[in-house]
Amino acid sequence: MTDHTPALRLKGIVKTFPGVRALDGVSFSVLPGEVHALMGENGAGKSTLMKVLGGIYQPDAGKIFIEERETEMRGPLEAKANGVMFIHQELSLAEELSVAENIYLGELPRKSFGRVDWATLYSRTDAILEKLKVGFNARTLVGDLSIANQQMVEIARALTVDAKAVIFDEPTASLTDAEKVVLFDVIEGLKAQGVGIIYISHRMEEIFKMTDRISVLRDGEYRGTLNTAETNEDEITQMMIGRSLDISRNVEQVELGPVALRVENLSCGHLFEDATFEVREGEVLGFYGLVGAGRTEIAETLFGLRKPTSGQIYLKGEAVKITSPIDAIAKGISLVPESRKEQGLVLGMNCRDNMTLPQVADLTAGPFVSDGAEISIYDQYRDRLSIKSPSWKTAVGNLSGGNQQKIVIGKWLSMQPEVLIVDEPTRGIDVGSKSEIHNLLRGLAKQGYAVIVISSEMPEVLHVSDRIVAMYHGRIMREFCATEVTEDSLIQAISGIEGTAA
Amino acid sequence: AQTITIGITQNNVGVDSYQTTYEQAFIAAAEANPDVEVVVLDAGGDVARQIAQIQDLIQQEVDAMIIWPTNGQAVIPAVREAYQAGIPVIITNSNIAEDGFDFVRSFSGPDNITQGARAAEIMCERFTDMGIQDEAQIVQITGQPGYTTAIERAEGFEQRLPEVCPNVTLMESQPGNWNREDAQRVMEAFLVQYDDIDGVYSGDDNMGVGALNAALAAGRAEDITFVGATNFAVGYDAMERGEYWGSIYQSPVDDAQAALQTALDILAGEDVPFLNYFDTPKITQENMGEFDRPVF
Amino acid sequence: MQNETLKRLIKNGAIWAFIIIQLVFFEVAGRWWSLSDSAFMDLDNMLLLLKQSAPIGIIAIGMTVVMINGNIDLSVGATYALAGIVMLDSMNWPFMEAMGDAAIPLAWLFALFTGAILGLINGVIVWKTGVDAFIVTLGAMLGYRGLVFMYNGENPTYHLNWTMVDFAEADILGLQTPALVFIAVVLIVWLLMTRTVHGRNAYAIGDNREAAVNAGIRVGPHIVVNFVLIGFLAALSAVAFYSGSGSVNPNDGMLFELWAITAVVLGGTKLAGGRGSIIGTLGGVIAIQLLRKGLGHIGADTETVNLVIGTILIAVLFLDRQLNRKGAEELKV
Amino acid sequence: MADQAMKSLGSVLARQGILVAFILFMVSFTLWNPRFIDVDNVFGVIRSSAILGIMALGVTFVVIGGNLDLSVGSMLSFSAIVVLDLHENPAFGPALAIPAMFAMTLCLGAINGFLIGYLRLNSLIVTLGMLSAIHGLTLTYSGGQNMDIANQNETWFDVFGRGEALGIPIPVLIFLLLAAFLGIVLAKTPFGRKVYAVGGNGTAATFSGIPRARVVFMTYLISAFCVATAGLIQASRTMGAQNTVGQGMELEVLAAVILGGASLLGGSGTIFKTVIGVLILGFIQNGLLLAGLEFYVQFVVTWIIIILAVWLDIATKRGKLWSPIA
Ligand SMILES: Nc1ncnc2c1ncn2[C@@H]1O[C@H](COP(=O)(O)OP(=O)(O)OP(=O)(O)O)[C@@H](O)[C@H]1O
Ligand SMILES: Nc1ncnc2c1ncn2[C@@H]1O[C@H](COP(=O)(O)OP(=O)(O)OP(=O)(O)O)[C@@H](O)[C@H]1O
Ligand SMILES: O[C@@H]1[C@@H](O)[C@H](O)OC[C@H]1O
Ligand SMILES: [Mg+2]
Ligand SMILES: [Mg+2]
Repeated sequence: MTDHTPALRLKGIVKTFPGVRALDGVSFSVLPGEVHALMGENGAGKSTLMKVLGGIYQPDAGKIFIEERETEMRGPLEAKANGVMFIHQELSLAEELSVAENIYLGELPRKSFGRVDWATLYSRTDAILEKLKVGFNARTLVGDLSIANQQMVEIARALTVDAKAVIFDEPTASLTDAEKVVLFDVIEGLKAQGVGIIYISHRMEEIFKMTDRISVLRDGEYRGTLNTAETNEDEITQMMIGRSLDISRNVEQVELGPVALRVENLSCGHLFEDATFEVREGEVLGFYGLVGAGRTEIAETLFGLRKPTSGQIYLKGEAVKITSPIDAIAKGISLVPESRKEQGLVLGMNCRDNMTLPQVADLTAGPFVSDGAEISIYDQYRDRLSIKSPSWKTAVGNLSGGNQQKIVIGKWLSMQPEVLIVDEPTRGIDVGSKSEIHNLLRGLAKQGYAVIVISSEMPEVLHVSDRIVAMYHGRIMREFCATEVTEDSLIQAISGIEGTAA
Repeated sequence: AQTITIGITQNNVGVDSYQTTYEQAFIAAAEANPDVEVVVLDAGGDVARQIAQIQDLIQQEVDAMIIWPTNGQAVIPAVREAYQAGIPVIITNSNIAEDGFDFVRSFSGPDNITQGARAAEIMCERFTDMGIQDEAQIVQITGQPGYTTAIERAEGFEQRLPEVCPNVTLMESQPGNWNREDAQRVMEAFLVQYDDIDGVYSGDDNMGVGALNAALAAGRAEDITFVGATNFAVGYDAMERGEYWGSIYQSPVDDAQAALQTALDILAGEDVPFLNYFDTPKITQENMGEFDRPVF
Repeated sequence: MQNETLKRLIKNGAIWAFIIIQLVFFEVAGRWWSLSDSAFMDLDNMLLLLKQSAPIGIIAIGMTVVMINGNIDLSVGATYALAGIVMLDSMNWPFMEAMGDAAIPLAWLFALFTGAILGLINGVIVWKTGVDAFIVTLGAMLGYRGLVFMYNGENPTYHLNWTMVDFAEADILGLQTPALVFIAVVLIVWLLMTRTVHGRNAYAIGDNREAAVNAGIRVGPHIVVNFVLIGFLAALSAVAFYSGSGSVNPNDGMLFELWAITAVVLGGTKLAGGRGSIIGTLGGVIAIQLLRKGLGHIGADTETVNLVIGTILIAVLFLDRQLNRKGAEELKV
Repeated sequence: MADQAMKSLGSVLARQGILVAFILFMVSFTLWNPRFIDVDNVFGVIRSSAILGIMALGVTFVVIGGNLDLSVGSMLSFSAIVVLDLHENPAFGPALAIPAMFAMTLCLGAINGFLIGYLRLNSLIVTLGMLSAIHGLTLTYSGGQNMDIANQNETWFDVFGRGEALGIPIPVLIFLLLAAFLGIVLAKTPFGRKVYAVGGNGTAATFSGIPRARVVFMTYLISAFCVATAGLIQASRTMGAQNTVGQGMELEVLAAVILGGASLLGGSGTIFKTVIGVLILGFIQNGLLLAGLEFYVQFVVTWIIIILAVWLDIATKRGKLWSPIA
């Protein structure tokens, strides 16, 4: 960091949406060769700021400087031309196209007559993929990739041009540890080339591991910049949410009730095989594994979305068949699904209606849906989960990613289930809300609910679970007691190194 | 005797009962003759499809071909192909354009220009009887735009009317697409627009009855003389009730039988007139007793 | 790679399987029911089939591009008629008449130009107003039809020129001009969609418009180009057809849009955009034309033809779904 | 206070671009030809729009549920032909003909619903196939003949199409009552909410325990019910029908629904807006006819009005005249 001309400087950026002042005069700068974290609560304006920088939104006021040259970003292409690369928070890929076409979208290499130069395209792409050490090639269709691999395709875009600045908006939200390591290598590489990097994440350990400085936004306002080496989690949290958090593990032992759910030798084709486990009332059972390990599929089967090929499910000791989500809901099971956009929300529908959707038929006065009943449920969970939305009438699609996730959680909590399954519950959620959600899950257990938490974040499983089930390739490898487990043994179990099934 | 195969491509079966009855009569007539086999195709009103069907019939090497043109000009080149393949072609119901006459052996069907002219005469006679031949105002509802029959009837009517009743004004024409509902809607607007309507000429009775319905609903049917064409059963019944004045009697059965007979005569080597019109007389409330109720 | 190709083939296989079933069925059934002695699967008959497929086929190819792009064009039937009218009517203009047969190519150019302009109008409206293509072209379906009628009232537009007819009926290896034009269009547009940047971007835009915008593709002009293309192709279809028929009914081309869309969807193109293939559309077009032809061959009557065509459309869709099922492990959504 | 009212009126109008377009349009036509706003004419237009309008009500459900229904036109022909035929059948008579026709039409709707809801086949192709198949069915049923009521003066059947109550034509009354009823169903009941959810995001709806297949199935039943009602009015209005009465109406119906602002992608639209869409189309047709324009000039003007109306609608929503697409 010898060069002190910022790679990028923002000055007084303002951006409003109907009813929301998303950015209110934000200024900060990024030096070449620096990894600069941008932090803030859900809805603080991080993505919006980056979209302004990436030419996707036009600011209402403010200036952008690239290497101290004032630059107007009238479109994404112009941003790219000015050396700004943008890795989006929400996947921004065309599933029917190949990996190579996606990576070079908008600037496919050409031959005469506008033909695509496939040879160049594939060789360049394969070179990039090699650096990323991924298990697919340039010709694979993006639609055939797992979410995590799709995220890697997004990341690969950062390496296509000689960027002056690269923006990563929550790149790790759906990556596992192994892929994260690769991503961090990529970032180190860029950094070494003198690229300025903006890194958005809600994961403190990444922030402290990867970044040089941290800028904080709060309610669309710039709150200041800190040197990573000179600060701590508490200080940042203070800046972000105006208070400190008690993030110590809530190990308070509760009296466990009877077995709420028991699964015996459950299989669904090769997606998962021979799963046997149980969860008791008052208990949080964590499921940990690599992406693709089959955890989601188990959850989907329990929720009646997949038909098991063999095995048995017991609820409160009684053998049951769960044939559909309706059936599952009637039997007291709730599932917070993995993908909020596809499975969790009707994006065009307002916040309240989304939240009450599974129980709308019960919230009636006569034949009609009761406005009052709905609003009271919405208000209750909005407060409980501190959801930030201009009003209940706002379309969910206009909320920030984290607040969308909270709507999904609220939707299923409000069902007051006996067994609550949450799949990657805090993906994209800010630290404050994350700890709220963790507390909430623990609190639910305390009230006697049985909770299953699927997560790819080790700290999260360690933090909330009483017991942890480790999965590898569709099989349950081991079961751990959360208070005794070590990180090493967990990693071994989910990598298939330890071959003994529990 | 050796069986002969005759192919027909019809205009648009099912669009109204005239066409359906034609098809049924045609098949019945063919079945009655042990020496004849028929291939019956329906163009569904689509020119491209009809041309494809003509080509298919050539491909199938039929002995003679009958065409009820969807467009009397567009089929000419396809008819030439049939001619070049040595297949005699008979046009039915509505004629093709003169450029195609060289490739066609005969036309069999009604004379639609005359029909239009006769309708004008019916209308005019009625007005004269009522003594309003010098001030009457009328509107016209035409058939499917672009379709030869529709055009010819309108043409015949519009030419003849000033000859017989020079002072009757034709205020406006709108198409009713051979469709009762469309005609009814058009008439409703006419009724709002014009306070004084003395007569309505419709390209066929189906539409005429639609116009009548609209006038009945507006309580103005009594003042209006309705004249149509192709006396459908609905038109005949309305005439019987005294609500509808007159029409042109045209039988699809005659039409179909004439077409088949023309084809057979040609194949038998007989001399057949090139324009083989069958008669379509005037029918009004006054002489309707002389006619049977139409079956369609 | 091999495996992928096979997978794609099976995925898009329903339509070809259906074509083969039809061929066999009509051949066999034809022997029982047909009055003619000629075989159905006769080479000449198959060549004729291609020619007969051309009017809708050429339009369907354009529709594939527009639909892959995530749009739709309901105005093609009217564009087809209007282009036909311009072509035939222009030959009656004094200076064109003076040129004799040399006016023919000029008349074609006028028609193609008309089509391109009508497409351009649709495209620009879609781009600039942001009104959905469905509505824009639904409106244009009416509006362009109105222009058709304005041109010549309710009368057909007519110009019979035997040189032009002879050209339209000329053949190479038994393939008449419309069939050749159709094949050429299939080939060129197939290359466009699989090999060129424009084609690949069309997929990207249809698949995920936001991603395409974010990647800096100029989505608006891109969409306009595709509308110009389909307008041009609708006109080309008119050129190929009306050169051989010489007269345009003002109602011509009605329902073409629905048949073209049907062929495209049967050929595996996704209505929402992003996926589709030109070759699949070729299959869809042939399948529909074959069905009509075959039903005529075995002497089915009007009501049966309607019933069967309807049922078959649904059956093909069902077959396609069965072929693309993921099996018992599938998520039940 | 008045200021407040104006302000909230302003904000309502800003969100209802289509309503604004409608009002603008009505005013300019009235200035052109005062007969346009004549009570008789207004009722006349609504009466002749009623058939299209009732069909559009049903299709609104289908479209919000994320599907299309192109079979409504040929289904209308079917129901009109059937009810007329049964009416003439001494074993039925009008009182039995009507429920029997409803039952048969609902069966067709159930086929649509089964194929699209339960088998998850593409609705465009299924209903296009049904368009053709139902036409074949109708022709088979009628033998291709027109159906007419012979003794028109001896039946009360004409009440649905030609009758009046309280000075209001019965078709108008049925249209408005059905619109009010279905509007409430859609906006206020759990079922309505489910239709929006299924159309907005079917997967998420399934994950929320909504029986997606059944909801879609129901939308097609509703559509068929509306078609049957429209067919009844149609048959009664013309006291007879051709096999092609409804031909081509599918796109007109869809145009009305879309013009009202329902998205073809599903998940949005309201009955009220559909009614506005229907009225706009009806009044355009009528106004241009009254203006004495050739029908083809009407086509061109309709084109322009449709696009301007929808443009105005979305421009007010996004707060910008021109689309932001690059
Ligand atoms: N297109 C939009 N229309 C309306 N409001 C929007 C839009 N995009 C964002 N907002 C609002 O702007 C604010 C900032 O959102 P943004 O997505 O920038 O948050 P974020 O900091 O990225 O949050 P997260 O950590 O949850 O991703 C939020 O209140 C959000 O609801
Ligand atoms: N190794 C593999 N072999 C076959 N299919 C795989 C494999 N890995 C992933 N998949 C499939 O790809 C999809 C990717 O899903 P995703 O990445 O969300 O994993 P997942 O199974 O949900 O992971 P987890 O259960 O750990 O959350 C899975 O549904 C699975 O069917
Ligand atoms: O009704 C029409 C009849 O009058 C004409 O002769 O042929 C076509 C029919 O549709
Ligand atoms: Mg964000
Ligand atoms: Mg998962």
